[in-house]
Amino acid sequence: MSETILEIKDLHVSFTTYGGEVQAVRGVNVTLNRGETLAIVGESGCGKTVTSQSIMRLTAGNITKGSIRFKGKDLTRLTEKQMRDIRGSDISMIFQDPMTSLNPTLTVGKQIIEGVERHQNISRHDAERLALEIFDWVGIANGKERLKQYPHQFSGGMRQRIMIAMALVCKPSILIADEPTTALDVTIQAQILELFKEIQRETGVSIILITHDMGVVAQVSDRIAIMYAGKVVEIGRRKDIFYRPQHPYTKGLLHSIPRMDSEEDELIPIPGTPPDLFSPPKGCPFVARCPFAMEVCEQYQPITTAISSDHAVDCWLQDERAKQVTFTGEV
Amino acid sequence: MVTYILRRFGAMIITLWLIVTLTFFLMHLAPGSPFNQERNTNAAVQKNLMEHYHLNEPIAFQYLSYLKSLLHFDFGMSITQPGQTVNGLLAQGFPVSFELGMMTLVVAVLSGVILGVLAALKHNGIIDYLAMTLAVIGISVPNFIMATLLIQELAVHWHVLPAATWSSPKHVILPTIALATGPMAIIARLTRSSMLEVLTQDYIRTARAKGLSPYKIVVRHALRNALLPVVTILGTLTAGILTGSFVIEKIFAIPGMGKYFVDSINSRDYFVIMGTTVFYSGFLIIMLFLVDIAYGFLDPRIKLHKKEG
Amino acid sequence: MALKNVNEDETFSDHVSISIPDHLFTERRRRKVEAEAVVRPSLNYWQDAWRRLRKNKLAMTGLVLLIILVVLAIFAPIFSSHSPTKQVLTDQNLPPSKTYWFGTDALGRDLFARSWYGARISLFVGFIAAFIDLFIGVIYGGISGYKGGKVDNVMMRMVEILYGLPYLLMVILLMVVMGPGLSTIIVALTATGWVGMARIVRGQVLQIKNYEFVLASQTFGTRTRRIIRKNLLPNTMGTIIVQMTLTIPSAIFSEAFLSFLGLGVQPPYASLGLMTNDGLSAILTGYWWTLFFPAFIISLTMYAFNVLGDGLQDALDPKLRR
Amino acid sequence: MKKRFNLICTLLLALSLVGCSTTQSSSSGSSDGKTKASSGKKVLHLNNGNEPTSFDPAQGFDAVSWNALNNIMEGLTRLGKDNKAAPAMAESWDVSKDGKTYTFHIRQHAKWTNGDPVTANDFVYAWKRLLDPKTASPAAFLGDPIAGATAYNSGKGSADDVQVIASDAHTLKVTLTDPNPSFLNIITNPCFFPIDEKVAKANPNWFKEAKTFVGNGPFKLTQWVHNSKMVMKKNENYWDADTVKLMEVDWAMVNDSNTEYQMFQSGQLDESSVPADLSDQLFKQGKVKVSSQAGTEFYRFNTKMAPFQNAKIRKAFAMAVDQEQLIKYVIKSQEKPAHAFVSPGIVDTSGKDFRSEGKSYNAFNAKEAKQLLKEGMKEEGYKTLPQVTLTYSTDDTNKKVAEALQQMFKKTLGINVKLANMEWNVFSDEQKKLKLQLSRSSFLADYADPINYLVSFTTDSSMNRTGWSNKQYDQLIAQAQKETDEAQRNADLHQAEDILFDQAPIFTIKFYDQEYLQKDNVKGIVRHPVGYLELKWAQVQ
Amino acid sequence: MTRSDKLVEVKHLKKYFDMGKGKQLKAVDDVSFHILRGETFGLVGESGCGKSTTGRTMMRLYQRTAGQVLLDGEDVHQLGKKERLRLTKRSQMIFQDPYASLNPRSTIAEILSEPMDVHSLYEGTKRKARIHELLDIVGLSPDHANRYPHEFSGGQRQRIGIARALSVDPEFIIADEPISALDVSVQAQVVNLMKALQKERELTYLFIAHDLSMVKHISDRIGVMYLGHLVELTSSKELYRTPLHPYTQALLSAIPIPDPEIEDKRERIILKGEIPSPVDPPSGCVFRTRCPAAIEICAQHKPEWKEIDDHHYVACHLLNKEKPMRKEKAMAVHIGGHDND
Repeated sequence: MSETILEIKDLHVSFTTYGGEVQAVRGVNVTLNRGETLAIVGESGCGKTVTSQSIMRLTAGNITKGSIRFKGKDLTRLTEKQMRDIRGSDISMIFQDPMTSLNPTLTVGKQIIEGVERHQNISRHDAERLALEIFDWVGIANGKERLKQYPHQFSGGMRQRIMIAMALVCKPSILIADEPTTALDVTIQAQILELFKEIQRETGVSIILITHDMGVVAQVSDRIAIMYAGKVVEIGRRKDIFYRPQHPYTKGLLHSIPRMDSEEDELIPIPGTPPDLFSPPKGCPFVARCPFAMEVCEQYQPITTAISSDHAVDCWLQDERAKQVTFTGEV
Repeated sequence: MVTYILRRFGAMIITLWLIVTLTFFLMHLAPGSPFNQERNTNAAVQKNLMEHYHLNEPIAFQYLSYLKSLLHFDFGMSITQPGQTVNGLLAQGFPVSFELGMMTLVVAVLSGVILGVLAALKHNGIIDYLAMTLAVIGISVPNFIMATLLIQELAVHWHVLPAATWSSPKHVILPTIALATGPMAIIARLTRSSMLEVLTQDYIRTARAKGLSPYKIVVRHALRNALLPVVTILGTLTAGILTGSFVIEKIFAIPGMGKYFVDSINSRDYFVIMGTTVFYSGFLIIMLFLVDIAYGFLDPRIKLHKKEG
Repeated sequence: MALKNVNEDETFSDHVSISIPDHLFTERRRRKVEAEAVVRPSLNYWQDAWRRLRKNKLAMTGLVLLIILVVLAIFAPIFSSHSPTKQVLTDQNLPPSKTYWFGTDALGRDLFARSWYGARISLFVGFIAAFIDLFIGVIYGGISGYKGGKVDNVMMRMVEILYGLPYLLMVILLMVVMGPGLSTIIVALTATGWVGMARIVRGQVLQIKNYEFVLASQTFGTRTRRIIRKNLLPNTMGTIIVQMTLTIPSAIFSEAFLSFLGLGVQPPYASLGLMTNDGLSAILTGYWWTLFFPAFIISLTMYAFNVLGDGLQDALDPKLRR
Repeated sequence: MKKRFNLICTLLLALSLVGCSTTQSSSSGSSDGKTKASSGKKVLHLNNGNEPTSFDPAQGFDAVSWNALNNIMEGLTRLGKDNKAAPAMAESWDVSKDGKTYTFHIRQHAKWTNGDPVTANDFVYAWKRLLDPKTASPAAFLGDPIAGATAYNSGKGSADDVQVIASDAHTLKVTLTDPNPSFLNIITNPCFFPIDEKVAKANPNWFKEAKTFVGNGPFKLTQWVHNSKMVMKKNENYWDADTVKLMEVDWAMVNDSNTEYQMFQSGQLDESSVPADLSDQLFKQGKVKVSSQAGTEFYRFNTKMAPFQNAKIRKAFAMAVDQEQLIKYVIKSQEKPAHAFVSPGIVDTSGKDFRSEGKSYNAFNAKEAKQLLKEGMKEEGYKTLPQVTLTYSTDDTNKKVAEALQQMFKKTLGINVKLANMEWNVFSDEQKKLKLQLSRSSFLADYADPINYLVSFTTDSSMNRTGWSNKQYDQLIAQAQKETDEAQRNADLHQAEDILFDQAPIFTIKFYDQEYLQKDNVKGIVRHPVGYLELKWAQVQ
Repeated sequence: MTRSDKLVEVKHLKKYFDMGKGKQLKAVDDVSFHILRGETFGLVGESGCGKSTTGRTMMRLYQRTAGQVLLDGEDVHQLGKKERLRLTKRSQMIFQDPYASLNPRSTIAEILSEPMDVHSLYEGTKRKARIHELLDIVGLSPDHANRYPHEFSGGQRQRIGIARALSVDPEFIIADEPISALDVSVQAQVVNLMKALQKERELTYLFIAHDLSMVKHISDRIGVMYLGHLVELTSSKELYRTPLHPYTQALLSAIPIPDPEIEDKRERIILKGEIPSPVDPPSGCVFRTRCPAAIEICAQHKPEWKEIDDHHYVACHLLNKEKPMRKEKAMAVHIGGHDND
């Protein structure tokens, strides 16, 4: 088995707002292996972005509990200065909206080079050469001229390539991509996803891919973590999740999206909306929307059950005392 | 770019023309005459005076000939200071006002920005509160009170600086402070709110994700963007400083244009009023224009020619 | 590898699991319409804004101050036992005392009555100027923004030209032509003052008219007047109010500036600006009360309007909230 | 936290004002006497208030020009320490028996600052230029006593008929229309200063800059930064240079009286005027110096406008004014309340003080005022008095006096008078056009003779501005102007003043003083009652 | 029966926006299609292809530049005020952004009342009942009537938007990206609601979206747009089975399928470059700059809009009726995007 590069244990993150405390992440356990792509899937507000930003310690929330182990260090305990040495050098990040994630008033060249200069002790000339190489590599032609241009002179897809170039220029061991294709058109999304595959093939970087799109996950991921209301409710290999989903939410998610290739007519939506994290439910957060909910779900948080060596789920249905249910699209 | 400048230039000319026309007719509508001495001069002398300044001609004619002389940048003669041309007065007064105005602008912008940035970085901290208190006081206290207080404290009481007049660099300090307090406060508040907003932007997160130091993030990424709104108000701020200088120049006995303007209004010295108003306005319009151009340079997203649509 | 830590947790989880009574593993009773429950309390925009404003202590201070100032300006001169204009020449330049709460001025007039009377005049100038600006600005900006296209282009060119006019310079010229007095101050202040409001309203209308809810109204065939009344105006109100809180103090300040140049209101009455100017020599004479009270009230007014304006800006966030 | 912020904010706001204001009272008295300036250099620091209108003698007809001009130029005669005309450029003069022809002998060694000799021709040139209607000099009327002057100035005569003749380079002959005992006094006025004809012809703008200015006074103008400052240095070419002790005079141009006072306190100025609000305190501390000035502050009724067409109503208003109170509580100076028009210190032709010989008029009398108002209203058939507006030119002290008058009319007569203020130029324009109902005025004498005062209210005088016309008064003044018998002349003038106050087209407020602050080490500055400074004898110790 | 089966007909519709300086943005450039009574017609394409502009021009929110929009044979753009009002009652619109499409200052009841006010429907006491009925139809509680939009979640707001469209009982609804702003699990709720309503009320839909899989799911027929042009139009099944236009093929292949095994086997057509600006579109066929199969003629002439198969329309020079191109013969796969702007 491959070696674990990042280990998140019992991560809790909360935000203090005018309305009170929001518990955005409530005990997340996840590991990332060297060279793999881990997808974290969930709907808006489920805590996937907060989790990923917590790794970089970029979140505005407070990490109240838990640890994030990277190369033997607990990232949650590092000083801000030590953390800065890791950001952009060991762990890099790409954000959802390439339109707003680049500084509009600096040339893209400067924005790439400043990262290189921060982490590598090389001359400006070498840094520029490096930027040029990476531009070429992510598929931006005429690198020399384009480095001198400003973000608004690039299209959305191109900007996402710039973001990728910026993230990769210091050869990090982990790349976190937060919804990297959501803001892009499908044909451009296809280009970028292809680029991700190529990058991983060539550099062996470990990728954490945050997305809500099950299609994208099916295309590029080794393992998948499904998040709901600040928790990972199911985690497993790609095919486990798609073909042997155990959590009713995972199943619901798969049944509520249309498939290009099927003639089947019916979508089965998940009723209701996710719970408010100002006051998270006492038991299973999915209880109000779950067709198989039991009284226990209302009162106790489900425990994590291992289905196989790579597949685990948080659901009371796994308890032997629960009635066996089948969840099929046809019902 | 060229067409944009030309178009703006056209608008500037129209604005100026409007100002000239408005001022001209307002001035002639105003009661009173520049030739008011305690003693009456006899009819022949009055006639001579009127002829000398072409004030006996029909008003339309006067207006046209004034416009014509303006085209040659000739602002005419002062009536109450015989023998002085308005151009001459402007040539003496403008550099002084300009020096005071620019000093004020520099001081206001520098201190305002620093104050605003500090307040934003220490959001809701003690520095924030202190800076904003200072800003609110700066906005709330009329500058003539500020000026008189400064003189009394620093010149009369402590003998640190000269009380008034305009000759050495030392003389510049008090009027600059008195005039800069208000604008500084405005800039500080604007910078703070703009900085707070910029700090929540995605690209700041990107910069942090690169591992950049807070200093670099603030200076390189946040400040430039945060200053964009500050730049946009520089035009109106300059206008405010110029009018504020009327008061400050009077109190500090500074031989600038503001003093001419107020004096000439009181003495109905038509040509000086017209000259200072037109000159001021022209200067302001050019400042507004320069601010726009500067904005274009600071923000690469703005392409000036795009505004034509 | 992923499993390892899952297993580690399991020892703990098993323990929990076992302690749960079996009868709970039965189908859960449905809770009534829980899926569609609306969590947030029902408040309309103004109530919501008010709620947020109330939380902003600084803005509330401003509001309370302002109310006190207005109330005192209206009632203090009435209930004061002294007239704001009556001179008692033998009682001149008296410091604050039981008889004269704020002391007296150089002509032996009661500064308490005078200050609040002055505050009344200053506030009157501020409010009236702001309302006239509002009236012209909203109509002009509203038409320009809503009509768009050529109309907007022409109207905005005009505004652009007016915007280039140096405001106070023009005010001074107008004052000179019309002679000093309260009404001329207001006319002069509003003659070009509405331009700022027009620009802001136009910008807002231009933005809001492209929002989908306005388009939606158009798809029903809703008439223009109704769209303006129901959609555009309520949504620009926040910005307009914030702008008002800036216009009022700036008008008061401009009036003070004019007073300094001798173009203010006429005696025996005085605005705060005029009184401040009259009291300026207190810095030399030591009759501090002649300067302090009017200056303090004017500063307090500025302060109140400014913090309230800031607070309102946050509370009435003109952006559509999500 | 936020709550605390409010508190801090409010406190600071309050403190910033209280703190500063209270410290002022302690500091205001403490800081004079620390003059750092000019110990060895003998430099005098003065304030001229404003930019001089012009140093062209014919144009600079006001105090802001005179103060400097009088010290950098000199006429035939100069006012001495006793305010009497003394020889200056003219070493001596002869007067013809009929008193009409003056022959002046100009000093042989009198020189311009550029080295040119001062000649009789320079006077002829300057005087004719003064009278030339093209020059449009506001001072031209002062030349009226000279034969041919009025005709030339009003465009009816020619320059050649003006009886000012240079007999030779150093002799000037002037012929008057009538004998005029004040003539020597009149020509001390700066408008009669000579002009170096050569210089003026070569450069018509010679008087505009320090570099091109050519003078002949005790000082020479060495620097003139317009609207900012002037520097004068001792003129070594001056005929009486030995008397001049000052090496340099620096003039500031500060027209804000508070600033001026603050500059005086901080040692930037050696002299200052007295800020109105401070005069009380400063007088008490004995810091104010007073010298006399020939002039009167008064108010004009417009006799062409209701209700002031009625003399009784005018007198009622006049008697409602308590001058003593005004001065004590409002003006707060050592000036004297005016109960007549001709100010004290003006000597009649017999050498006696005209005032002490004359009567006292319009004293405050509430009862009589009420009675007169009643009678006047009855005469005019008024049930209520038409609205009265009192107008003054914009100025802090004027405003205060007006406000106090408003209160007095209300208290004594029960009349609510409206106030209006106007900038000086508008005000004087409207006053001349008789558009103002009741307006503030001041009279400053051009030369020390009661007739200079009283001629103002003759029917045709441009100074009248009341619409008032009285044949007997006109006749008395005309007689006095030609009268060679001293006693008769004085009697005529006193009678005229009686009529003036009986008819009351005006009421008086006060006789002017010059009040100023001066550093103790400054000595010898002479302030003439006609309104300007003499620095010839000044010293800084 | 004079009523034809075609409820809506769009003929050669053009909408150009003036960009000043003589430049025009050709948002919709000669688009023709019809919608049958009771069917759902899907319009797909990537951002900036003109699909939303087409919808809005059909509603007369924009003035057309040329062409016709016929509703039951009446040209929407040529009607007077009164007739137009009558027509707006028959066709309604649902908007994309559930946050921006409801007036934040109005209660739900006011929002739902507005169309009824305009058309003087359900006046007086009936109004309240109608509002409750509408809320019930879209699955909301009547208690919600006095609440404000910001109190609702995105999905709930979109349902309010649907209720508003239904308030005047229209026949035809243009849904402009109604689900793209919603969470995945909620999307299905809204789509199912729309489908149910269609069945119940015999509604006709124009469903505009960029998500081809959802459009395919809901639509009977689909039109594919690219840079202001319709490039292909056919039934949704046919479109998936035999996409003919190279763009459609690329679009289909770009859409990920939530099935790992299929994904692993799939060969993808990766288009190079980005969408050109509609202000300055390429000459000839607008797709040619990114088309893997472009030939010389594509740069010179606009391809004709022709019916290749039964009810299968394509605009492509490479295709003609005699030799329909099969999917198997699709173009070479290009991997990796290259910048060419």
